[in-house]
Amino acid sequence: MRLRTFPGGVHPHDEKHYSASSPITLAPLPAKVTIHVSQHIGSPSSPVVAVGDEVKTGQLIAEASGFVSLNQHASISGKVTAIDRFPHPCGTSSLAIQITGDGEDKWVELADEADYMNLSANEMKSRIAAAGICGMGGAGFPTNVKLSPPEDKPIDTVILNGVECEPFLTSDYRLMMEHADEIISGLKLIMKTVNARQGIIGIEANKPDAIALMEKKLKGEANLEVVGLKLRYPQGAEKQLIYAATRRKVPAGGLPMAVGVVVQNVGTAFAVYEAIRYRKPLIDRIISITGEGIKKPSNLKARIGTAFSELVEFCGGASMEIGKLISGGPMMGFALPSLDASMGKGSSGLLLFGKKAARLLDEKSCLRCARCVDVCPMNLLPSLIASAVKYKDLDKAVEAGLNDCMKCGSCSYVCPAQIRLVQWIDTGKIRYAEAQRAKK
Amino acid sequence: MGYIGELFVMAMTAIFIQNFVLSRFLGLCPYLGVSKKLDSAFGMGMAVIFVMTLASAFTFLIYKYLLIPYNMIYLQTIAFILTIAALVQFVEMVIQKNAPALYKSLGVYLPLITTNCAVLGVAILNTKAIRTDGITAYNFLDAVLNGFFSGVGFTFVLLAMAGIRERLEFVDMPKSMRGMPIGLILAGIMALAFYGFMGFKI
Amino acid sequence: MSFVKELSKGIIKENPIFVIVLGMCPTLAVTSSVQNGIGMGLAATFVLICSNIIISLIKNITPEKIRIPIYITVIAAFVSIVDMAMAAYVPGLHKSLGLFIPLIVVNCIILGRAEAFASKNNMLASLADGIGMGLGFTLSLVVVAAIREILGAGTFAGIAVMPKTYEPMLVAILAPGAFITLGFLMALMNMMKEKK
Amino acid sequence: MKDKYIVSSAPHVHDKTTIPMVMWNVVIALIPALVFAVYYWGLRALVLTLLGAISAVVTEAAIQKLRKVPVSVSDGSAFLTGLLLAYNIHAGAPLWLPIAGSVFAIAIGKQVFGGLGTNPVNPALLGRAFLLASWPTLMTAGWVKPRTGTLSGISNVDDIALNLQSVSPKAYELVTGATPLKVVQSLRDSSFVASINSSATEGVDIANRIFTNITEMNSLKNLFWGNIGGCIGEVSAFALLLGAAYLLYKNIIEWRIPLFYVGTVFVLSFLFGPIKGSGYSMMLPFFHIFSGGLMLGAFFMATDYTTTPLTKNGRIVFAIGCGLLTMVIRLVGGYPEGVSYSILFMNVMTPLIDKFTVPKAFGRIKK
Amino acid sequence: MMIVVLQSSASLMSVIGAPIVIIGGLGLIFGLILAIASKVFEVKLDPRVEQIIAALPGANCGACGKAGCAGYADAIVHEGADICACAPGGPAAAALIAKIMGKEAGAMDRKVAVIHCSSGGHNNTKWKYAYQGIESCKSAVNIADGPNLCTWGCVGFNDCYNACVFDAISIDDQGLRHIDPDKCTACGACVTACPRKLIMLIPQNQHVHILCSSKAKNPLAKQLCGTEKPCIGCGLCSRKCPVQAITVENNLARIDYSKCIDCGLCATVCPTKAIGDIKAGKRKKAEIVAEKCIGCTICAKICPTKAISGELKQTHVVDKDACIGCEQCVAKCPKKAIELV
Amino acid sequence: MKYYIKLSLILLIFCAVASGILAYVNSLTEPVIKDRKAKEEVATRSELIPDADFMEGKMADGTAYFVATSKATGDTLGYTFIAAKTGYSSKVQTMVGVDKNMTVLKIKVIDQAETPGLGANCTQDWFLKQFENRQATDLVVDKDGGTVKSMAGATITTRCIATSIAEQIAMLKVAIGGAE
Ligand SMILES: Cc1cc2nc3c(=O)[nH]c(=O)nc-3n(C[C@H](O)[C@H](O)[C@H](O)COP(=O)(O)O)c2cc1C
Ligand SMILES: Cc1cc2nc3c(=O)[nH]c(=O)nc-3n(C[C@H](O)[C@H](O)[C@H](O)COP(=O)(O)O)c2cc1C
Ligand SMILES: Cc1cc2nc3c(=O)[nH]c(=O)nc-3n(C[C@H](O)[C@H](O)[C@H](O)COP(=O)(O)O)c2cc1C
Ligand SMILES: Cc1cc2nc3c(=O)[nH]c(=O)nc-3n(C[C@H](O)[C@H](O)[C@H](O)CO)c2cc1C
Ligand code: SF4
Ligand code: SF4
Ligand code: SF4
Ligand code: SF4
Ligand code: FES
Repeated sequence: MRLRTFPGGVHPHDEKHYSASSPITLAPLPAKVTIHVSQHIGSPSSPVVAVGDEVKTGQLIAEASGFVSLNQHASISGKVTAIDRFPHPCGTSSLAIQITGDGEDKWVELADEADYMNLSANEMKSRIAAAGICGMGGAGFPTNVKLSPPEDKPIDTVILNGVECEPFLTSDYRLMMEHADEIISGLKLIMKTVNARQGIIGIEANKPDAIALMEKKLKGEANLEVVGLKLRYPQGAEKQLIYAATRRKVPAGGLPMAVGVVVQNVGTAFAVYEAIRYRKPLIDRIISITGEGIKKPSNLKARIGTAFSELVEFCGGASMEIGKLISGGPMMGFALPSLDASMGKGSSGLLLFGKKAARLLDEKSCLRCARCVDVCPMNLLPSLIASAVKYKDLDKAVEAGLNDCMKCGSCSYVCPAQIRLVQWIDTGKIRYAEAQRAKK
Repeated sequence: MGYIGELFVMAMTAIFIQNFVLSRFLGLCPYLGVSKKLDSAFGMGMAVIFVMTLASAFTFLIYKYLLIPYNMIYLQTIAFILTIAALVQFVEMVIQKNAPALYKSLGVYLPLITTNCAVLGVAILNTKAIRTDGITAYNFLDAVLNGFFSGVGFTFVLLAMAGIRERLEFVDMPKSMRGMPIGLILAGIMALAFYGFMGFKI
Repeated sequence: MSFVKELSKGIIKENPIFVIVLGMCPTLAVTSSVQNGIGMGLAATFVLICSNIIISLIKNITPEKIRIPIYITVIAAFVSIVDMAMAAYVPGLHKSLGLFIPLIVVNCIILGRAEAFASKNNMLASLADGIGMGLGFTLSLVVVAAIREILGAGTFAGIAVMPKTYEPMLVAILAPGAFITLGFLMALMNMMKEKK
Repeated sequence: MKDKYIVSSAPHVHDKTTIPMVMWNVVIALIPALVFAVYYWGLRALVLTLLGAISAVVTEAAIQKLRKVPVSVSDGSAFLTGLLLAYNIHAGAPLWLPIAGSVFAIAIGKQVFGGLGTNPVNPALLGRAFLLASWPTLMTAGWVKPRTGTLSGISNVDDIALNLQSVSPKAYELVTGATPLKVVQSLRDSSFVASINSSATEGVDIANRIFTNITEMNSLKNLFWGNIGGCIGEVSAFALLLGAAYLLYKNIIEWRIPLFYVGTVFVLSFLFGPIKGSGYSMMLPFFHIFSGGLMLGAFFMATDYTTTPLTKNGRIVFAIGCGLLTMVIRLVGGYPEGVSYSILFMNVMTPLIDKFTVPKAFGRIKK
Repeated sequence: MMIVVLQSSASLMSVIGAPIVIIGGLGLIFGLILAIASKVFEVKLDPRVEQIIAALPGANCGACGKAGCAGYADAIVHEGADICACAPGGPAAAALIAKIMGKEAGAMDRKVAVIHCSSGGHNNTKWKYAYQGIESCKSAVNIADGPNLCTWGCVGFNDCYNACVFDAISIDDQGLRHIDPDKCTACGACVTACPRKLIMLIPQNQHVHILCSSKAKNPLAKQLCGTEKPCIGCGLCSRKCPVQAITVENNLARIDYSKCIDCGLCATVCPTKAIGDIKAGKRKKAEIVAEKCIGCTICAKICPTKAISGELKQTHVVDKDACIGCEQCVAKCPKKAIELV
Repeated sequence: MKYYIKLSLILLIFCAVASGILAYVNSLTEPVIKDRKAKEEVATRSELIPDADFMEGKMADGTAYFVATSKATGDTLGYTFIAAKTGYSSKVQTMVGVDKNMTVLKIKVIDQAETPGLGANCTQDWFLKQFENRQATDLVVDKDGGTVKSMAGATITTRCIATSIAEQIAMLKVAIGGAE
């Protein structure tokens, strides 16, 4: 099979060996969950319960507060014990609903629609919306919104993102290995909602068994296809994936729908399947607890809102002195100040690094080696953007591509001077946004 | 060597070998002043090319048809500078009135050029210059083109310098080096780099 | 404004080269030897003084529109006088200063002072300003020239000052040396200013 | 603080490459050339090289102390600059020459701009240009003959010498006493050809013979192995290619600049290399790419990160510009060799090249 | 004698005749052309541009980075360019331009920047985590809410210091920032630079500031604060303030500077020393000059601490211990009978 | 209208006064300059061939040469002429004295603007002395196989002087031959 790819990118060691072979395990029911009202892109959900209310598993506890927003559901049954600021999986703290469990996991009523494949597109979308599904590949964009493109932007292709190009993470991989049929059904459902002709599942070459499995399952499906992709970060980034799989270039600043494509994570497809068939809200997901610092690297199916500390404990605790905790992958994830945060709908992994692996070298001055330029998948000049931000020349930074950067981190990864290019660029984005606001 | 060859030599000499800034030390004030940003360097450069060409033409005519016939070469300085000053001021006024857009990008540099010794320099050099054969003095066309090429040479290093200085905006340079000192040192470095063109046998 | 104050400011506080940064071309071009530096400095000082005086005298009768042409005419006249006088009486120096004598006309210092000072002050002050600026200019030229000549030729004003074994660093008296020497002197000035 | 978790922005993993690793690897890649140089010219080559490198390091450390910034000489960049500077001096130079060059290269070529990564032009080459302008005699006279070969690289020099010496002592001196490119330069000069002998045709004839000998296989072999006169570092194309291969393998240099640089020189010498009136030799392009500092320049100096364009297209423009200028200087310039000046000149052009070759962001449509 | 002079002047005429005619002619032509052109091609400029051009030295040296003096003048008027960029003109020219542009800030309502936090810096911060990244407050606060425990307090990476182009902010050996009121021009650059919004511009004649922005409750506030001098919202200051200038909201006291009389009383009662009083201990006390006092009682009524006593139409006296030196009485006394000693 | 005329007249007056003054100064300095130049030329000629009278002649290209005749005897002692050629960065002019057999007696560089420290060293005595007693055929620089010792690092200037003299001698031969 010819492997496809995109220009630029880097080759970090994939480190998937820690957890790739651990099958998905059900994490124990947490005693307490904290469910954040913003786990997604868009306006925060507004709570519909009050402290003291009794809730059932799957019950709506916060509802979408606008078009681009999300429903949140209780992931265990019990009592609402607080609505306050709690540590968020991205490191900051924000408003969340805390539920103390009764240990019984009493569910709201679910269904099993036999003819789920033939529902109307609108019904499908409303079930997705009701289930509170947002993208599970990281960005967390509300899925029903993504699946409702404007009339003039027809979608012909749905790409399932099974790339999982971030080192360490294996949750999508395990999901593909263990729930291939559900994922394929999810893909078909998504294609129905947007009326697409073609479905593609993109998988990186370091998961040959997943490629083989999917190919076997898709045999005979004329409009569905598996695309093998070269091992290269950030193969999973939307625009790069679309380019690799279809040679279409999403215009800068534009959305995939501009080229008739929708990209969804395989986990999202799985959730879509469950939501449409069983009307099951998104209350759990697969998360990889891995890294050199954990005793038993695992892939857990855990309830949204479970504290990271509980998950770590379930995986046997730390195996060495921990230097860094990362929520998400090592290239784009967030370092956490403590294990107090709880997992969200986008939490694909929790990494534990030892002291040595945690330490980064100090930033030196840029020697213009152009490595960052060579690897930037967006074809930008990262070193120039960063220094323009550093020396407060935002115009230059924008000229060099400040707003086109997707913060994939490839440039920082290769920089021999250890310049925190992404952090500078991010600072620039913040300053730029501030300046724009000030102008208005 | 035909006239084209002659012009080639003239151009190479003016741009690379005897560059006005790096080798003849002419026009340094605007060179150091207006080389901080590429945009303004470009505007300045274009204005200099324009004025140097025009000034070469006028001064050459005055030299040839007024000063020489009346044996008044000693009045060269005063006649030339008067011509240049009036010319620049006139051109400036015309542009400002009739082409405001052009004035915005180019005209604003004009007053800076009156007191730019490169213009007077080229006018005087034109009266002394000889062709490659070592005997023939410049004729009118030679003089005009020499003015043009000299201006191009000036613009060329001005742009290169501006490019470097824009880049240097983004480095941690010792504070005392910022501004004029680094501008001068860069000029020195460029002069060294341009030595590669020395001794060309064209 | 005291006469002495106007006179002395040009030497350090408002030194035309190091502080005001004007008249770079002759500064760089003629400072390959101390003699040239002095010659140029004095020639420019003469023009500066004379034109300052005249311009301060005529400042009230010059219409705004043709102010610059008039100033330039006055300056050019003095420059031509210097030019001719030097050709007649110090031909050697005249030759080595070459093109840069007529170029005193456009030396930014002179027109700069005419505009900035003489056209706004009385004759006595302008005289003082002219002397001060001229001396400041000359002094700076000598400093630059001394460094370049000693390094580049091993001599000071033509007198050998370096040991016999010294291989003169030619570049110092060539164009790059001119730029770099002046660059460093200015950096030094900056450093001293910062210290204060 | 110690017991706290480390928190930083993403990415949290990093490539192993660091600045010192890059620099010291380049130093390693340059060692074969030094070994060859010492073999051909003796220990003096080593002494000069060490003097250059050490004085560069000392200068950098001293200036950083004065500037009150961290002393970063262990990153090897100053050492590399000193090394490359010394490689650009011939083995017969006085011992203080590399020191003077290194001090200038580091002080004015690098530290005035703020140190590593800030300098607009290649410090080592700037140092060389400075030496060449300051002490042209010392830099261009006194080439040392290699232990086994001849200064000009003409292998069968004895054959032609026999009859040359009687016909034209001048021509004899030329083939035995000057670097290969200097020989070619002199052959280009009609006044030289005339001076070989009063009879111009005979002069041309002798010039032709010398020229043919230069492009003979044996002479090219000498060029390749370094059995010729030249600067310390440009001795052997073989040794330099060995080091270059290492750097390419280690991903430290990128292929574009060397390929386009050498390629341009190859093509241009193929087209314009022949000398008026003399025969044409298919070997001429090889003569041009193996002689002088081209290999050293194309692989080690035109690839210097700091002073070359950031963008890929920019690097191609840069390399072609270098090749073009090198050949122009070799063919019509005042110097027999043009590698260092062409790289310096293109360094000066680099910001402009960068400006006009900014890549189009992914998905951006040309305006 | 006469003849010699005449003769020589005759020969002189022959020498200088032609030049005078020719160069004079040139002058005439140019003058005419320029004069006509100046009318024909006249363009009205912003009068301020003309004025600034006149104020500038006219050296057209380009040191300002603009194209000559006219270009610079234009840039000042139309692009708001820095008025101090003219090297030849120096401060004198800058002052003139300032006058033309009306940029002079009245001394009356001069404001200076004040940092409302006493912590920050490497030695004065309690850390939440070991931060590894660029030293920029703006960037650091976006990573896990900032590296310092107090999410309201100063991060200490000196964004404000780097933003100030007037060198008004200095850093002491504790790593703390201080703003020099004399150098501060109230440009506000630091205010926008600070991601924690700790910096405010406050009238220069106010010397009492609440040096904390923490909205945490008491025990927590102290645990979080690097200097352990946080405002705990106890309200003592608010109660003490004679003019009710202080309000406490969200566990944080705020001074309303339109009311504050700069007496410094609040600072004396703050249990955590969260209120900074620059004039503390340096305030002079009021003294009534007996001869001038007419006993109008105005001062006694106005004194916030009731330190002045006296009967109507009787000479009043100040209780030195009670006087806080707020100077309220001095301003109000109709007879100027109160002095500060 | 009055305004225009006023402006023009003012400029006219300034120009006229300035040029008048200059013309006057020039009338004073010009003779001095001419005189000095002439004297210098004569002095240089006499330096090259002492105790001689000089008589001007013209070569084919219009440049002048001078025949030196002994003041004492009236015999032809030799010739002087100016040889000029572009050197490194300027036209180098050398005044040359030759005897009747075209052997160089003495030379003097009268004008050059070569690089200080390099080509400009051509005015030094040791350099000029070596040209004495040479025939045109001997005027070949050591680098080109001849015996004229070149200045270190400045062969171009050296070569320029040597060849310009050789070429000019050839011209002179023609000129004299033609005269005879
Ligand atoms: C404001 C906004 C609007 C979006 N609208 C759409 C949309 O209409 N259709 C769609 O397919 N995706 C839409 N997206 C989702 C993006 O295409 C993309 O999937 C999301 O930003 C996450 O991608 P990433 O993880 O590659 O960054 C939108 C995203 C944002 C931020
Ligand atoms: C640098 C980068 C790398 C990414 N890698 C992956 C990945 O490996 N797998 C994935 O599913 N999404 C990845 N994403 C997110 C995708 O761009 C995109 O948002 C997602 O596939 C959309 O699906 P979702 O809305 O179902 O999450 C990445 C995004 C970026 C910016
Ligand atoms: C800046 C500079 C100025 C030079 N000036 C002269 C000069 O005036 N005269 C001259 O003959 N050579 C001059 N040269 C040297 C020539 O470039 C060339 O190297 C030399 O003439 C060749 O001499 P060689 O055959 O002894 O190597 C100069 C070189 C440089 C770098
Ligand atoms: C591939 C490579 C080539 C280099 N070439 C040079 C060189 O030619 N001259 C030099 O001074 N430094 C060279 N350096 C070292 C370093 O980049 C140089 O000193 C910087 O220009 C200093 O800012 C090189 C470094 C690398 C990695
Ligand atoms: S600049 Fe942005 S898009 Fe490019 S490599 Fe860096 S983080 Fe990725
Ligand atoms: S990778 Fe780092 S050192 Fe290299 S150019 Fe980019 S920022 Fe500079
Ligand atoms: S940045 Fe502005 S407001 Fe802040 S301290 Fe400096 S001068 Fe004052
Ligand atoms: S900008 Fe704000 S947070 Fe940063 S150091 Fe200054 S006061 Fe502290
Ligand atoms: S002296 Fe100012 S430009 Fe030449």
